[in-house]
Amino acid sequence: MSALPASVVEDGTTTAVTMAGALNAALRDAMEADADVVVFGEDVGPLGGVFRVTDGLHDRFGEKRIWDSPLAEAGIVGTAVGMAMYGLRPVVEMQFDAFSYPAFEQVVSHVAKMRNRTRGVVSLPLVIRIPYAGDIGGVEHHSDSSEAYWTATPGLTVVTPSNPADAYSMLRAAIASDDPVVFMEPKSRYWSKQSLSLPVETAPMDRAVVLREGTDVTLIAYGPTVRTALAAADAGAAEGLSIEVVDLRSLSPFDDETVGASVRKTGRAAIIHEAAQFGGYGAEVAARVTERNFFHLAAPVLRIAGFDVPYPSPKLEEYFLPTPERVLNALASWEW
Amino acid sequence: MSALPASVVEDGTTTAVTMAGALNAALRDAMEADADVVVFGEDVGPLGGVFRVTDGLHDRFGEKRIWDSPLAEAGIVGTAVGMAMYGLRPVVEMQFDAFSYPAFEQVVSHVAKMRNRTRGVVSLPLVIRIPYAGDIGGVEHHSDSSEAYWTATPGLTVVTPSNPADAYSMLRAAIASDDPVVFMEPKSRYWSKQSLSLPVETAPMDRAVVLREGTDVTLIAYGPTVRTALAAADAGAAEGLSIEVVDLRSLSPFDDETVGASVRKTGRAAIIHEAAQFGGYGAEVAARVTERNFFHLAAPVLRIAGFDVPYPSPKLEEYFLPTPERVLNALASWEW
Amino acid sequence: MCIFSDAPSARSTVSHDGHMTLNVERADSRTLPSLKPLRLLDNAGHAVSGAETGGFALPDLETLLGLYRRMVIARRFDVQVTALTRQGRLATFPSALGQEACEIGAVSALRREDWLFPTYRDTIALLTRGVDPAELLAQFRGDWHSGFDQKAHRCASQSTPLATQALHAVGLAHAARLRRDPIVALTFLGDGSTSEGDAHEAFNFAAVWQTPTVFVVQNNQFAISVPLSKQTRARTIADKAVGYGMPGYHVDGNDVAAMYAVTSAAVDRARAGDGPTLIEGLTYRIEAHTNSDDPTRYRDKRDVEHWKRRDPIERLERYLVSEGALTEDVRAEITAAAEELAATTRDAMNTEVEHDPLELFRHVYGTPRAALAEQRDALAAELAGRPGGAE
Amino acid sequence: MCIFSDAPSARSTVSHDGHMTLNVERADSRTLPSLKPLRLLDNAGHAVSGAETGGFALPDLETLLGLYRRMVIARRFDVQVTALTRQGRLATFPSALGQEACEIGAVSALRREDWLFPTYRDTIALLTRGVDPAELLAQFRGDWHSGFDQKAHRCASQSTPLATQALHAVGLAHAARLRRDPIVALTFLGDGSTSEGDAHEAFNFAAVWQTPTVFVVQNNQFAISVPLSKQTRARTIADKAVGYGMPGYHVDGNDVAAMYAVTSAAVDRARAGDGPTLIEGLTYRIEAHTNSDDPTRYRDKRDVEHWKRRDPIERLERYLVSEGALTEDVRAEITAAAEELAATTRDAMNTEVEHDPLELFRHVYGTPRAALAEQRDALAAELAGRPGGAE
Ligand SMILES: Cc1ncc(C[n+]2csc(CCOP(=O)(O)OP(=O)(O)O)c2C)c(N)n1
Ligand SMILES: Cc1ncc(C[n+]2csc(CCOP(=O)(O)OP(=O)(O)O)c2C)c(N)n1
Ligand SMILES: [Mg+2]
Ligand SMILES: [Mg+2]
Repeated sequence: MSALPASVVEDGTTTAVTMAGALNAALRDAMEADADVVVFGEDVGPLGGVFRVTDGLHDRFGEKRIWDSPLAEAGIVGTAVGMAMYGLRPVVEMQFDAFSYPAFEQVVSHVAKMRNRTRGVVSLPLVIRIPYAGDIGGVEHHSDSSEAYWTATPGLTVVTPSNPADAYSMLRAAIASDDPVVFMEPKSRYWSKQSLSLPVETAPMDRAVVLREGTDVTLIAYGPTVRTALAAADAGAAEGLSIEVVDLRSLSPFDDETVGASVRKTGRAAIIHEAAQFGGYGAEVAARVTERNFFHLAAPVLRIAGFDVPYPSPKLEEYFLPTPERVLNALASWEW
Repeated sequence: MSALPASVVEDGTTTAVTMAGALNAALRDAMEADADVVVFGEDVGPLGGVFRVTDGLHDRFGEKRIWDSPLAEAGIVGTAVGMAMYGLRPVVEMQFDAFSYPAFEQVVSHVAKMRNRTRGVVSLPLVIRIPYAGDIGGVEHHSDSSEAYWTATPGLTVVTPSNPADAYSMLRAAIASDDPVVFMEPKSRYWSKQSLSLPVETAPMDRAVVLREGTDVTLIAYGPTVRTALAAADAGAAEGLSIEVVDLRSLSPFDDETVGASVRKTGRAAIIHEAAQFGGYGAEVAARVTERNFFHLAAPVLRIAGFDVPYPSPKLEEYFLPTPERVLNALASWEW
Repeated sequence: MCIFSDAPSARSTVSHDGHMTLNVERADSRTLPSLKPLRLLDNAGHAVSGAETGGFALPDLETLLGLYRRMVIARRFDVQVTALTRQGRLATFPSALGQEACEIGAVSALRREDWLFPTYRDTIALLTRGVDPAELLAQFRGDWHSGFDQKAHRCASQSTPLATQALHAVGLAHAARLRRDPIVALTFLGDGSTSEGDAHEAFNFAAVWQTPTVFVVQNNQFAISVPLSKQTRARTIADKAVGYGMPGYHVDGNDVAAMYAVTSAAVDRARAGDGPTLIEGLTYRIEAHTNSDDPTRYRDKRDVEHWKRRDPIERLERYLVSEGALTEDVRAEITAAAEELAATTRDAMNTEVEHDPLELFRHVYGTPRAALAEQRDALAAELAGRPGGAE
Repeated sequence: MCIFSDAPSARSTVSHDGHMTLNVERADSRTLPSLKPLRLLDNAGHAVSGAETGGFALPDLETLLGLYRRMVIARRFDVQVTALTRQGRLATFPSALGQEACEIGAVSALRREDWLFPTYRDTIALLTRGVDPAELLAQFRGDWHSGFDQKAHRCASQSTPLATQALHAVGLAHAARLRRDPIVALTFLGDGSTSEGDAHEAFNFAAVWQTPTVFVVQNNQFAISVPLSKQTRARTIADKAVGYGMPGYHVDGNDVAAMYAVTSAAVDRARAGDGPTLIEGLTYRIEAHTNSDDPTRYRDKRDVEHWKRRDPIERLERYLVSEGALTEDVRAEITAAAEELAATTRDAMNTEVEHDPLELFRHVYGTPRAALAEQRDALAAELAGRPGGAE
């Protein structure tokens, strides 16, 4: 796969768009384009969301298109299911990903299964936006990475952008999809900027992209850790290590083609994520990359992940989060 | 690790104990031994549970030790947390594992995190019994395998017996543990029998055991698929393939030592489970076995698992479930 | 196949005098439901008058005859399916024997364009909505998770995870309201299910959003083995409505006239934009929870006998006979229709349908997935007797 | 450190005449809470008489003075912490400014052996229970998830996942009851949190099991930006009690006398084995939701001004002054105590504590895990500047 267009490289100019801004624009444009798109959740109305992703939309579209629901996540997802059954395209927000857990049954037992249950008669064009991961100094329950729960659930599509251009393009694609999409937004990247002219269309929502080419190792990342991977690639380059960075973008489905091509080229792979390593999404990545490319691998696929402990309090998160140094240390642990 | 004692081999004699019976005996003996052990949930009282695991206990111990709660799983787990904080040792039942999902937030945000949150001051000696997996002709939502959700959650201990002796011994150990334990009971094995004299103490709860020795391949299984693995080993033996069968017993923690020793001996490994393959527990097994034993492996670790679809309706489950034949086919796909 | 051509009109038969109309003021005045369940016919089949009726009027004879016909046919069906299940033709079946008045009274208040969100228990309500028996029973025979076309029938599938469907009903009703479609969504819940968080959230969302939703709680006094007293300490389940600021009705669930009248009023109210209503039908589960349950473990046979003597069909029959509306001709026609349906059902359940194992992969996603296609191909290869397939 | 030595007696000050006693009969008679909040002191600081008091008696002057002292100190603390948070010393802080009557009135009704299950908002309630400020604020400074010894203080940690703690309170109360320990568990909830399924399940389990639990809903009229009208259509939150068959009280949450009296009665009732009570304290969140919130986006400043004029401390102060109980000496002592606490808090928050990164691994499990030890060793090695470590 080709790298993203130049516009996607961060440059910090004043015409820059933040990820929150790009998501906001995507919602606005989707609502403008299709009267069936409705947005609801906790504080998404007049406040514009605690991360300001829905800023200004209530003013623009009014209470019938975007509104504050009662404070109950199962209620939010459950009523969204009913709305989607009727043909609306609801986009709901879980305020933080630990607060999606009350909706777990609705997501797993209905959102994921409705289309299959009804033999394709009832599909649910529903987007569940989940701000996820840490590195924002959040207190307990504000920094979980819940992706492994969703990716282990057949029937869900799970995607996550790592930059504003993808945020815009992928959210539009998620809303346009007739399948339910869990749209995971890396909280720590909400304020990251990129010079961009909207609307923008990047690679298809279900494809990974090679963000940086390299020859020695394939470093697989997604969402918040893409930045870490790029930094590691920079630092690696300085040490003479040529790191190819793949941004997965789609966690389910997994883009075996793009990742496989890269791994077969480099012969080594590592995956970085914030969630705990044990049972984390990286296990699937390591397992399937190995299954499909075993005889091309010169070393086991490495997982550089959070420790197998609950996400720590703000003063300790720096020790928990994978850093570029930790990535390079891990790569150095291979026999080369 | 050594194989289980001979008594653990199924023999179908009349003095046999079923897994449901062994679990029942374990609860009875634990309640007898410790007045702090209380049991509650849906239909666990006079009915004795829909699988009869609590049969007779209400008569024996009365309403203050074992009772029917209102029908609400978050309520069951949430109140159990409070009871455990006070020093009781609650054992709660989720009627089927899809019905544990309403309790997801209580399990993930509290049960798993309480000890860590309170710096060890409040530990939760709590057992959540979850009948799981399929192969019982159950209609929708009655055959899920939810283990990947729990094993991806740091702070939980997750175990699953595959035979009556372990069922007894491990449930006693789970109740005795000061850590919260998700105790997963393979529904299809509830009626499997073993000649046994109770009480029985098998290997420690957190250890895997080699159930059958072999030299060509390590076949890793747990809960309901242990039977499949043993059948595959029988069939394999007939074809001249020597399969070593490891019963994991503990899913979290994972017994790296026992599994690693076996894999280093055979040089090949495969893992069987009923849950969908993508993001399933097998991914963790494959990833860590490979990480730790890469240069001993002659082939990639195989995953023989459910397809990446919702668990099917009764008439189709035979096509979904891993069979001994499917296991052998998969092993045959390796280059030998 | 819609087995009922003489569907009673969905228009309300309620007397709309000031006090009794279902309206916002009433909700806001926080009226407590009556402790004694509302009824229009007593157990002897006599029309009731006065306070006990809650101001609701007895539906006309034609409507009652239609309800009677539906109940008789539904019961015959229910008994037939239970028998087939005992013979092993179905994987499981939750009977609604004894609950016909709740099921049919409530669902008959809907128009064809309205939506129904049933539970596993409400097979006869779906039958009454016109779902074909074979398609209807596919779920319990184990052919597929749900066997009928939900959109065609405006019926959701029979929900297993308790109370979850109530939220879908609220969401769908809200969507319809946003589109200004004058339709209503009715959902059934069991007494036990009211303990679930989702029931609470559904009641609350509906009340806050004022969605056109009608909640019918069939209080059959048991959740599998657990009696109502272990489920709530409220005096009636309808009492819960107060906490949501919506009207609540405590109704004799074995009086189909009352169930029909109260539900019709609630449906009218919802359609008029005046928001949701909670209706409790007090009834009894005569059969076991499902065929795999053994109720002798937890309840007294004499209770069952007691409730059998309060049979909903017999009650209406007594009234119709006394009014001269149930002639032998009519009776014969109904019996014939019921027997015909039972025969059709027997035939359908005794006929194996073909199962395509590859359908496992067909409906999971609308957007095709390469990895799933690989698995499908692997299964196809396995079925064709070839080893491997993918990879 | 317990900063209050003059804890008011936890014994009830309620007048137990037939009508007003909290008892099961009352619950069973399904009495609706009064629409007008109960109060004992009006905003001008005058004692109220008649129906408005709901039959509760004004606590004696000594008790009121104790409550006043606690409120003044708590507010000084709250203001101090908000200031420290603005200076970046804390990661976040949810202020309870304006809610002192709810917080302190309720929690002062507890005995030392009773348990408190607070939310993130209820820092001053914990302070009042005697938790050391530095330990208390560890959570919001980001040192650890919870910083105090829960068992020693019989206070659970400040719960973030809304309404989840209410179930813990019910479970703990039930455990105590099973052990025949006469203790009570009180839990706070926000108005918004009553929409969560867990709130419903907690109310219901408590009522069915008749646990010694007191639910205090602080209705500060907002859930972050969402006003109460979007949270419930019930006339009062206390109305919800009816649906659970438990007594519910709608109380002026800015009247500490009323909050104390009603909660004391509920605590007594719970301790006597007569089950749970739901108390709604009607109040207002004067500050932003937390320091990172901007309330000008969703509410009118004039509303805030309106509520500032209904300040809970000033109200009691007026009464105490008019009764001659608040002398200059007493005032000076209270101010001094408040300033001392503020100074201690400032010092504590300006002093960095050491963090041991390896503590990450220490408390996750009681049973040691080899794989976790490997990760700990790897981090230790990394910190020591050595690459690798494990494997
Ligand atoms: C969330 C959930 N928990 C548990 C179950 C298991 N279960 C199936 S039916 C039932 C009892 C339901 O009782 P009630 O709501 O009164 O309905 P009824 O069966 O009496 O019609 C239970 C516990 C379930 N289906 N879903
Ligand atoms: C389960 C859950 N969902 C969402 C949140 C995010 N959140 C934190 S506070 C809050 C508002 C709570 O309002 P209320 O219950 O009225 O309490 P208050 O903050 O007013 O004291 C929200 C939505 C959460 N903490 N937990
Ligand atoms: Mg019932
Ligand atoms: Mg509030």
